[in-house]
Amino acid sequence: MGEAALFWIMAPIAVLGALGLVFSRKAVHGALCLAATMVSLALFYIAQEAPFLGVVQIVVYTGAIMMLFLFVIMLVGVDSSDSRVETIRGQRVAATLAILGVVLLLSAVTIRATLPEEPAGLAQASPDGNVPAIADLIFGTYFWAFEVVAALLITAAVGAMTLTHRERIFHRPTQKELSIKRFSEGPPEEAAGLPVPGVYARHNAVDTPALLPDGTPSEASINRVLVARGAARSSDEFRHHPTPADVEAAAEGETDEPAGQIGADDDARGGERA
Amino acid sequence: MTFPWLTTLIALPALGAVLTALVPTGRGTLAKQVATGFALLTLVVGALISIQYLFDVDMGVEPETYEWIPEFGASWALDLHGISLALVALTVLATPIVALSMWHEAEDEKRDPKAFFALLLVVEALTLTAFLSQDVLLFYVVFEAMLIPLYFMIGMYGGPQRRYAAVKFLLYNLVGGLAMLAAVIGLYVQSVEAGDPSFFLPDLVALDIDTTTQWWLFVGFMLAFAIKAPLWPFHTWLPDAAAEATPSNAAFLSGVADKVGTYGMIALVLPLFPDASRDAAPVIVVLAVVSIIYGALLAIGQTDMKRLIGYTSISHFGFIVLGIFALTGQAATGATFYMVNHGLSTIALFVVVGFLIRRRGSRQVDDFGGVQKPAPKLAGVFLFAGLSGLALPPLSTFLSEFLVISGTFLRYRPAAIVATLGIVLSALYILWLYQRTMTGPVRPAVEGMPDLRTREVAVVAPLLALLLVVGFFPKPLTDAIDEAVEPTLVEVGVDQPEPLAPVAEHAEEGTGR
Amino acid sequence: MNPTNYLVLSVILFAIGASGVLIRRNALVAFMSVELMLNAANLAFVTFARMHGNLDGQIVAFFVMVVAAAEVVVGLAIIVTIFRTRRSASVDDASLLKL
Amino acid sequence: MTSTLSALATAVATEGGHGGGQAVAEATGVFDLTWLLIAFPLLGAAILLLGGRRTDKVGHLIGCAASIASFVMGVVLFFAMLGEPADGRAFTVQLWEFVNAGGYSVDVSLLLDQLSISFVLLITGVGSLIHVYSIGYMEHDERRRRFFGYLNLFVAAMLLLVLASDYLVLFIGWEGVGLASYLLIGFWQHKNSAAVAAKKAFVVNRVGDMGMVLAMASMITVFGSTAFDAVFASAEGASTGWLTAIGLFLLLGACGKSAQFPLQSWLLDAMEGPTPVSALIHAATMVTAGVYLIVRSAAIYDLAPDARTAVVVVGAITLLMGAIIGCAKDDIKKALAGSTMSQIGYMTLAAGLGPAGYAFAIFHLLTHGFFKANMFLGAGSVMHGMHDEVNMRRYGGLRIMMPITFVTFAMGYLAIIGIPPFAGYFSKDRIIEAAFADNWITGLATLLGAGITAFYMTRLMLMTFFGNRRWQHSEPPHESPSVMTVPLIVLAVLSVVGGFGLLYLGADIVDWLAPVTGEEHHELPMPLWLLITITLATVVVGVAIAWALYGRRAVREDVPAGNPLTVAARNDLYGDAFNEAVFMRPGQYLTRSLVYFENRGVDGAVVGTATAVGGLSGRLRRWQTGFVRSYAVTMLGGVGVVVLAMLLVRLP
Repeated sequence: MGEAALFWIMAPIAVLGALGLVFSRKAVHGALCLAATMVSLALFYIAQEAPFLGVVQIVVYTGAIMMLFLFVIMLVGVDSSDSRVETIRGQRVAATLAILGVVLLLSAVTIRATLPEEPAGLAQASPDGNVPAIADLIFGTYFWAFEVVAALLITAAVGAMTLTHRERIFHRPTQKELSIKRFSEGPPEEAAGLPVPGVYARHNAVDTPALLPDGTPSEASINRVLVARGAARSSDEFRHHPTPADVEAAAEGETDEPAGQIGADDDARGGERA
Repeated sequence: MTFPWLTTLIALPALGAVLTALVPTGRGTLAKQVATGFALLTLVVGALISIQYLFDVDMGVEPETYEWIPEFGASWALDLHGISLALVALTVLATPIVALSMWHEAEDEKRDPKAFFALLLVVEALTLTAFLSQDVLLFYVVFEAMLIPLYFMIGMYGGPQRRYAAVKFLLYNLVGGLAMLAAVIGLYVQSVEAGDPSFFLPDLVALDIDTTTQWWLFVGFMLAFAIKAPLWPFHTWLPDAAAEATPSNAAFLSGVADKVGTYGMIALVLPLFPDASRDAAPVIVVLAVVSIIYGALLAIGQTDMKRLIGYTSISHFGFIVLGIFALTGQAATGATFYMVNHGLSTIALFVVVGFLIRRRGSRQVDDFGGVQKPAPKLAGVFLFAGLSGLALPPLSTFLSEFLVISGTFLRYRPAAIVATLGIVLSALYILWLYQRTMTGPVRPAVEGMPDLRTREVAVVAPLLALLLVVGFFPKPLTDAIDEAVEPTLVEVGVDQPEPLAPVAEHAEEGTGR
Repeated sequence: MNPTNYLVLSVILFAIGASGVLIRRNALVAFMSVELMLNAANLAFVTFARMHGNLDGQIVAFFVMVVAAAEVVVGLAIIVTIFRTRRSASVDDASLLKL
Repeated sequence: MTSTLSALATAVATEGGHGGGQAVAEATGVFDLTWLLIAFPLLGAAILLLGGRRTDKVGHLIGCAASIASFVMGVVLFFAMLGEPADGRAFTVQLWEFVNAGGYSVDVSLLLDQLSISFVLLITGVGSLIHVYSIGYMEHDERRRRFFGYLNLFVAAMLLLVLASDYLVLFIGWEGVGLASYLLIGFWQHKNSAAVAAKKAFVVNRVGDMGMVLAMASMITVFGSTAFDAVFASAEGASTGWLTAIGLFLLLGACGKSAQFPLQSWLLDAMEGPTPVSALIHAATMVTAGVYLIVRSAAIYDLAPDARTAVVVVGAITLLMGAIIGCAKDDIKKALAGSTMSQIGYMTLAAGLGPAGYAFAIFHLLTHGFFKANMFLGAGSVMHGMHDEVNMRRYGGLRIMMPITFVTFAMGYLAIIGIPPFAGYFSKDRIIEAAFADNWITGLATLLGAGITAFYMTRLMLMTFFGNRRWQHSEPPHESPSVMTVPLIVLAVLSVVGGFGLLYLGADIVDWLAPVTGEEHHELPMPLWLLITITLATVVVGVAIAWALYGRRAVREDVPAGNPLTVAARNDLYGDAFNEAVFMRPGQYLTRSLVYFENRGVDGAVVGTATAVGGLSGRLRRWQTGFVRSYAVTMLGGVGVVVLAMLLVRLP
């Protein structure tokens, strides 16, 4: 009874999470939805007498793999979101047909199959509990596979490092050299270093430009990569646009926070990626 | 244990190929000398081996069998019998001659001669293996492997259309090889079903295969050999290859390497599939006759000399196949003998035409005329080679052609009569070619054409001398062939047609019957 | 409760994952959809293990997880590399593998 | 072995009376050296052809020496043979075993008997004379050495032909003379016409060779052998159908070599060769090989009356054809060539008459060898003096300038038209008698032939040596040097006494040949004197007509239009036109269309398949978009198919 309740509560969550993955426009939202699905799956595992797998699911999948995804998403751009326009002709139709077909067939298989009404249970298979039983199998019957998988993991790790490693072709300038270069070549106002993002602004996030003492936002305070990616907030929204009220206030000798189009929709600001 | 003569015979050119390939680049002459040296060494060993069979001197040549893939019953099994002897002799003889004749061909194409000569030796080793092999799998492997060096030889060193010709050659022969692979596997399955998995030829010959299966396997093998040989209508790769490959390469290809096809017919197809061979013989005979006439007519219509010779080869291969499938002693002996003679004659023709082409820089018949005036020796040699091509007695080609025709006449009279037309057509294409290139007023372009050089004489003289000597004294060779052919025909289960009005009993001795 | 429900859920999740692979162009999302499909399969394995009283299903699920981990590591590394050179994480942009 | 064989052969000879039936003995003593006959000229040819320029100076002497040595050897053998008893004059010389394949074996062995020694003497005798003559005739040719090499090659091959004791070995000689003929017709290779004529001769001969090859194949089928003794000994056991077939095949071969209808077309063109060649090969020896073949195969023809009839018909047609062509030709050599055709037609006809005619065929062959060689050499001498002019309309009145040539030529002329007691009278008259004895039609054909012969030879004589002088050279014609006239004189003497001598001095040629050819006496339908009178009257009429047309009136220098028959005769009775229309043109068309068919059809099918596959691949590769998601759809579709398949298979 308890299991049924668990199932009927968690299954919709899992499905919703999955749908969320597919339909969210931002990868980061999708990742979070997937994490939800995975957690619910972990609960199902535990409910189905597989506590070890349930824990592994949470630790490895939700904990490690999803984190890895999130890191990469951040690397690639947390804000970027997809266009919904399909570019490959006939892809949607073909995909829909294929998925429908597979769903139909799999359902047909599942429904037609003569499966036991009541599960046999694992009590017999794991007399000493789940974990020792699995350990028996992994280090017994499946020892060879386990070792191969271990090798695979190592290889994958090495592979990932090789893939992402970049050979340095040019001499990397030392701090001293950079400093000399700043003084000799750069504009004098940057000699002491670029302004740090978020300083004096309303947010201290990296995508928010710093405000210079005179209240104007500094483009130079934002990382070039973010600008290039379109992930930085426009400096325009922080610029002071004097309104009649401001002028009036200025006349009163009061200074107020610079007014801008604060609170505009994040999505609207995010660079559309074709 | 006796000395492994046969393996040595194969190993020598293979070793030569490796050593030639190891010669440092830029030392072209050294590579050529190494290659030619090994070809000559092989010739010496081949000659020693031949002596045992031709003149009954015991040289200690024995069949050799070493394990290769015991799980499949495949072995490195070599043996020499009359049929293979003839072809081995041809191969070992032709290789040094071809090597000498292609001395400058690689440089003409601005390429390193090293690879050319090494490949030639590789082909020689593979061809020898094919002729000596007593193991069907081994035969198949070398049959296919031979394509690769030949492909490179055509594709790297030929004329302007060489890539096309090489690919065509490769694809045609691969198609045949595929069919043969299926049939080889099928044959193996038969031997497995019989309880003794083996690729050893005598074992397979001893199998009792039902007729339907024989037919399928026959078609598989025959397709490969008909393409290789080449038989009408699977022939169109040969004119292209002959025209585009260098003359010496074309000579080796159609003179020696293609003989693997006809050798396969007589040494593998007939004994392995006697029932199917018997049943299919009329069809093959018709195809062969079509080849003879068709090849000859097309040769008449060619304007490119090498292509012309390519078509004459198709005609001659028609005679060989006709002789094999006439299933009489004379015809089969004649056909095998024909393989040797056609080899000598075609090599001579190609090589001489090669000399001509090299001098004038053109393959077109119309670009020549009156060559006999500036280069009488060249013209004489050309005529001699041509006469061997039209089977003029007493050149050895005549006897083989006559044996094929008369042997066919015993069984398939209309076919033999139509095939006889070939002797008229062959006179036409050869003499017309001679007339248009060698006689008549001297063309300005051929004026001052140099006559044969010493090296060139050394290339051609042995061929022509052999054609003449074998033509006068063919008996040692034909006896060896005849001995080997007879069991094959017994295996096929055909009777030699008896004379209708035999010579009276006591007169028989007098005629040697 | 009838364990078939788990299987149906597994089918649904698998289908959703598949549709994600087919429809989404963002390499990361497509990749996550693949993970979803693997998870759906894992659910089926675990369910079968329980249904038949045989632990082998769980072992397979375990190996799937491990292999998935390896796959993710390499896959993400590839995505990062591609992103570095092409400034794009769209699977459609990497379409050079054709004649 | 030999004794039983000869016993059998003797038995056959006595019982059946067929030819080829005399005892054949293993050669001993001097006969063992028969092979030297062939070896001398062969060695000469080898020295001359392989020796290169070193032998340029003495080449002609070596050539003559080789031929004369062979002649001397022939004479020695002849006298040795005379010393043997009449029924023991045939010898075989076993040289080596040639081949043994599938039960068919051939030995290279020589058969020396009355027939072959006759030929040996003719070939080496006339051959030697012509060798000597050529020294003068070819004096200014820079390739004279090679010419003598070819002549020696020819003599060797021709001797092998007549000495062979096996059809296959005979065929080797047969083709050897064909080769020599090819080389010599095309000797002046720089002339296109010569090269074309040479090729034509060879190819037409090859058509005849088809017959030879098929005849030998038939012999192997029927007798299992091609050796003379084996074939002749068992010919009786073979069916008439097969024998007729063999006879017809042999006839085809003979037609090719002897320029008989329908393979006559090459002989006229063969006159492109140097004149000594025309004399030796295309008049005296090689072209008679067909007659030799038929006579040698007497045992077969005796048993195949249908084949014999065919031989007679071919002979009769050629005899008249050649004569008619000879009437219209203005080229002296071509007129003589037509005459040669005609005379060989006589021989063929005689050979076709069976045992009644074989000996006469050979008899006429020998006398013809003398007088025709004589006339050809005479013509050569005329041409030599006339600066290689061959058109008789440019000759005239040469009897004064070239007395020796004129007299010797006149001997030949009288011999060929059959004036007694010149050689041709004896031999030709015998053939006419035999023809009448056989049947009227054949007899009339020979008679008519004799009349036409008289006409055209008189015409030739008159146009060349009599009448007005029509030559326009600055230097007048001169007599040839003695190296050329001596052979002419010898041959003229032979033309005079040859016939009488062969018939009445020593042994009768008919009796001499009887052991080989058999003998049969015929009954004439009329008294002999009447026939001789009629024949001579016909000859006189022919001479008279020619005199009326060419002797009394001046010969025109331009070619008159002539009646249709003349025009046809000038065009070789349209033999070449027929060949061109029926064989050459369709052949060319066939070749061209086959080349087209090969390129478009056979190769086109292959290339087309390749192109189709390529095109299909081009279409199919569009599926390879490079888009991973498209591939994924396909994969999923594949999964669906697999599941579906499993579902269907598992469906209860």
